[in-house]
Amino acid sequence: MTAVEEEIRKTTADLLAEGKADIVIGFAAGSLPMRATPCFITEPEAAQQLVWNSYCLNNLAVYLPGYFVPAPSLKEEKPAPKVAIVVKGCDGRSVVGLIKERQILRENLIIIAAPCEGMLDVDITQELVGTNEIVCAQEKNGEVTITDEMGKKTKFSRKELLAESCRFCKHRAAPVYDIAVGELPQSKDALAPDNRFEEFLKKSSAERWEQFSREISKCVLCNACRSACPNCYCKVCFADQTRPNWTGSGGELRDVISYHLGRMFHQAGRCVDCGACVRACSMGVDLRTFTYKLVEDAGELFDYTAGLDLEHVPPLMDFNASDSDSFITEPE
Amino acid sequence: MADSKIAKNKIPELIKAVSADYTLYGPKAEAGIVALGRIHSAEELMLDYRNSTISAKELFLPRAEVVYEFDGQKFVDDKLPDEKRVIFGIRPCDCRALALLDRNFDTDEVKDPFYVTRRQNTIVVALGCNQPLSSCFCTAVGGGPFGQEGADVLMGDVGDSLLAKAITSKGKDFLARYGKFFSTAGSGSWDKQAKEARDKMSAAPTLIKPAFGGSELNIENLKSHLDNLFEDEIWETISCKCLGCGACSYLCPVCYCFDLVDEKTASGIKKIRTWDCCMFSMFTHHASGHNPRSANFARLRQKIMHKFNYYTERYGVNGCVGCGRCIRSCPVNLDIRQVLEKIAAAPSATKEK
Amino acid sequence: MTKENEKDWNPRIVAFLCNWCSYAGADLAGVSRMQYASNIRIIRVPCSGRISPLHIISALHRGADGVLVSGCHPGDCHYISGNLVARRKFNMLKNFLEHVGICPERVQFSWVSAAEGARFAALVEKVVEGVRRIGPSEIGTVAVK
Amino acid sequence: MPQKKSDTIVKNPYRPILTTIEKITVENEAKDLKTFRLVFCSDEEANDFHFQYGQFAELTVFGIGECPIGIASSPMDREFLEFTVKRYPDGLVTNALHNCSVGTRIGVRGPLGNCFPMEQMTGRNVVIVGGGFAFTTLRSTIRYILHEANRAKFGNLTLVYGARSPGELLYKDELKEWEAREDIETHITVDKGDESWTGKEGFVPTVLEHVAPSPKDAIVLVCGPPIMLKFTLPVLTKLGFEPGEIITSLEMRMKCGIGLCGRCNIGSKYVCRDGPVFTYEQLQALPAEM
Repeated sequence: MTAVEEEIRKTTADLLAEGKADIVIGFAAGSLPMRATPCFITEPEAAQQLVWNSYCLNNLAVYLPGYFVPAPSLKEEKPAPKVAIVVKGCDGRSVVGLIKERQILRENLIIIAAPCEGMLDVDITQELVGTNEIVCAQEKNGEVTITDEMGKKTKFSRKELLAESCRFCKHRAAPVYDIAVGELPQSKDALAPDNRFEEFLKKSSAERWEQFSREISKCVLCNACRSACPNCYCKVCFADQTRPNWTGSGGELRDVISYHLGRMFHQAGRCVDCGACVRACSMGVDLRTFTYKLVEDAGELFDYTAGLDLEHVPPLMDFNASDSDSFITEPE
Repeated sequence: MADSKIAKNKIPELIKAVSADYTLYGPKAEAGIVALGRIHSAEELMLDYRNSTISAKELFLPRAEVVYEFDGQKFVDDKLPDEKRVIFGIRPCDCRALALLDRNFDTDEVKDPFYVTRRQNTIVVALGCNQPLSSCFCTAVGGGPFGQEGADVLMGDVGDSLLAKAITSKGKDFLARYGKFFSTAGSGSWDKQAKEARDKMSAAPTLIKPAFGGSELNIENLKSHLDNLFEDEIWETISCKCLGCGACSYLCPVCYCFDLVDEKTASGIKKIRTWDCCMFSMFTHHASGHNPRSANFARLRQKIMHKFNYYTERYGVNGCVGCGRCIRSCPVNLDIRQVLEKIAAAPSATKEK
Repeated sequence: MTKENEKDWNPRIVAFLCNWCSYAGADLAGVSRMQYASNIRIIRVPCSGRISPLHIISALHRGADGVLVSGCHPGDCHYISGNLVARRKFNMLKNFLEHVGICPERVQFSWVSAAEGARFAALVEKVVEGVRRIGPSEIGTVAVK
Repeated sequence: MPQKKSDTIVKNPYRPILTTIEKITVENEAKDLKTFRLVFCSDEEANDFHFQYGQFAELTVFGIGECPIGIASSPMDREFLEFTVKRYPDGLVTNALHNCSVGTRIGVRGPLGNCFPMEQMTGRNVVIVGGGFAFTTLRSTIRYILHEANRAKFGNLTLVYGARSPGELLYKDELKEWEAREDIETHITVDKGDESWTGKEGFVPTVLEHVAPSPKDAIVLVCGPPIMLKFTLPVLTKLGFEPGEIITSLEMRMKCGIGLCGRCNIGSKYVCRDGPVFTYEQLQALPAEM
């Protein structure tokens, strides 16, 4: 057990024992190698289940709105619970976004910021390892030793196994928090960026469309991307509406494309690039190449990075008389 | 009956011959996803796959299919699928799933003509699992890595060749028809192979022991446990981390729930059957706004109950084949084996009603 | 769409026009007997701020080959700032659609006032010409898997 | 269970038969309840369509969708089918149906589900308790029993029917007709009357308790909103009706209507195939998920 893990457990146990929090959301050990799983602690003794390792990939902020929206069947008014949540940089930024969008109550939240050096992605690792299943991963000094089911050990540098969104991440520490455990990373340098996004930008319009529609054609409409995204808290998603029916029955590729265009664009100016949607996808649809454009544009057009502070108004909730008109078609 | 054997270097010829008579489907990798897709040549066929990302149910219950068309005045003739197919190399868990689906779609009272026709027109050639994954648990739910249920032919990989035995008369005809590619090998070592695979499976979970508290998953009394648990608070505990997406259901080879929707076309309308999922909040949403399963825990309960209680009650067998896809695909690592274990251990599970 | 019938092809373009400026501009173009391409199907909306990105995506999904959105000039909005809020949305949407490979000519945005009948006619000509050049909609013609 | 392999392919169970709207009756003051009289487009299909009271059908508004609606006409009405449909603001199909005019093509898939227990009812007294617009299949039953060819097969027929206000009562002309008849004891009540209302006022359970039909050799059919059922069932129990003699009909979101699509289950029972008619005894054994 690492020192950070110990501190998280102690903090959790204290918060619950002192009645400062009703529930603490963190991670527990997963049932599969290189996985951790979200965990909900309500008793101080149960804090021992919590872990903090390189597999805490889920964006836990996704669970928060549920605590502040009463379930439709609950008629009686209950006071909103005090929720503590263990966050990485991306979760923390999502939390900030949700506060700004008034989905959760800041005063009912205890944000526990934990250090993140980028999380490791089991699917990326498995692909590097080959067909033999990973059974164990051990990490030491930026090196990861993977043991497969045949007992074969392979060494990787940590950077090789990073989840895609983690490679680009420049905000690994939560910007707003109440308690910090361990030493939060200060560096704003991306860990292992590659130029895949730039490569995509170089493609022609037709090539981009070809790649986009090919990616989307893998989608089976299980909605995992939507469910894993903290920003997808709409009570009824546009894709589920029947009057009007925005996206058709889902029977044709154009239906699926419309769904994804609509869902992705709804993240405009809100997406924190946590990669939850991409990792949730069982069919390996690469959504990030497309959502990343929204992150870039929010920065370039409106000088806005989602979830960094509680003050700045998200770009699409605001306007300025001097905003650019450059995209406007002039008839002459 | 003596088993047949085909040398692996003969497979391309077999594929060619079968392709001339049937539309051939088999495991192939495309854009990082392994699925049972159209096979045009032996190079595409990926027989050393572990299991397909998406299950074989797609081939019998497509994600979307037109069940009728109407031009405003009359119905356009219903087209039943007429493709004669061979699925080559499907895993025994997915085969067994077909046998489970038959119980819903091919009953005495109701038959789904689209499903039934596809089943009739398809020869299922299964390939036993020499190397089950650690997330596989077919043996715990009544199947096995060399299970035969739902298959017409079962094959086993024995290094440089594939053993094959006919399970059904359809399978017998298949092996007879392509007999020239097979040699008669006497009796194969099926039992030994199956045992080895099973041993591997029971060994595999030791690597992830925390999931099972050191013992193998036992679902013997699950149905009666679940009878007692409908009102239990266990569902709220279990469903805490569930995101309510449909990944588990859509990848499950047995989950068959569907929706029927109308779509306007240039010349009329078509009725389309699409996959649906009990985990979606709109699934049971009434027009009046009432929803009998408005909370996420109720939907997860429905999913578990449907598979391990209602299915068992209606059809005498639980609706899970242990392929492990739901475990591998769950974005939050909500492991169904752990769920079943918690159910088995719930204090009120064994109380007298 | 095959090459042979390309020349017979007439693009269908959905135009979302705000009630106070652009629709009146279109009206003026009409009563002034200005000629412009008849490929436009106008949907009148209260304000360009009313237009959700979903309207635009849905129009393409349902078979439109092009979409034109037009509102009052910035500063002239009947509701003071509807078009300014919309502008940010439109800017990001246009960039995003281009990013995924939808031709820039497919979805266009403009400002037309009630007095600018000629501007409206010229705008329509330009949009229709642009859509004609790039051909049928990507979404509408995407191959079924 | 042994598996049955089908040898022959049956007809497409998803394909409706064609009917045309012949008549639309607005039933209530709020105008959100309309009765649609549908006539078959083909004689052959008309002759083949046999149903029992209590069954339902899936109505298709082509291009919009399908919804399950109880059959309100009597099995004795061979020339047409009637369906009374409530329009819900969020209901895709019910809205579309309400916007239909006479002459519109409507698809009908059915009859579906089970029916009120005919054998159990034959030769016995029948008590019918209805509330609001959940009166449609009960009306079918009453029309069937009152038909001259059938009336002798049943004992006394007692009806307790209530609605929120006089304007919300369904089938007003028929109610008047029944009140005038000798072979049906009719008790109509409204929660709150208006100036012109001269009938009973009060909730259905209260009126039922007052009417106090005897449970002896009797069976009771009760349909109404959940709140009415909640208060009516204890009254029936108090009056001495056995749970097996109390019959009700459920509704649930449905798609296929034939037990395949996995949507409308309560426990292991599909409302579309095993229901919609259940006895109170059966309901008590099902999980509370309605």
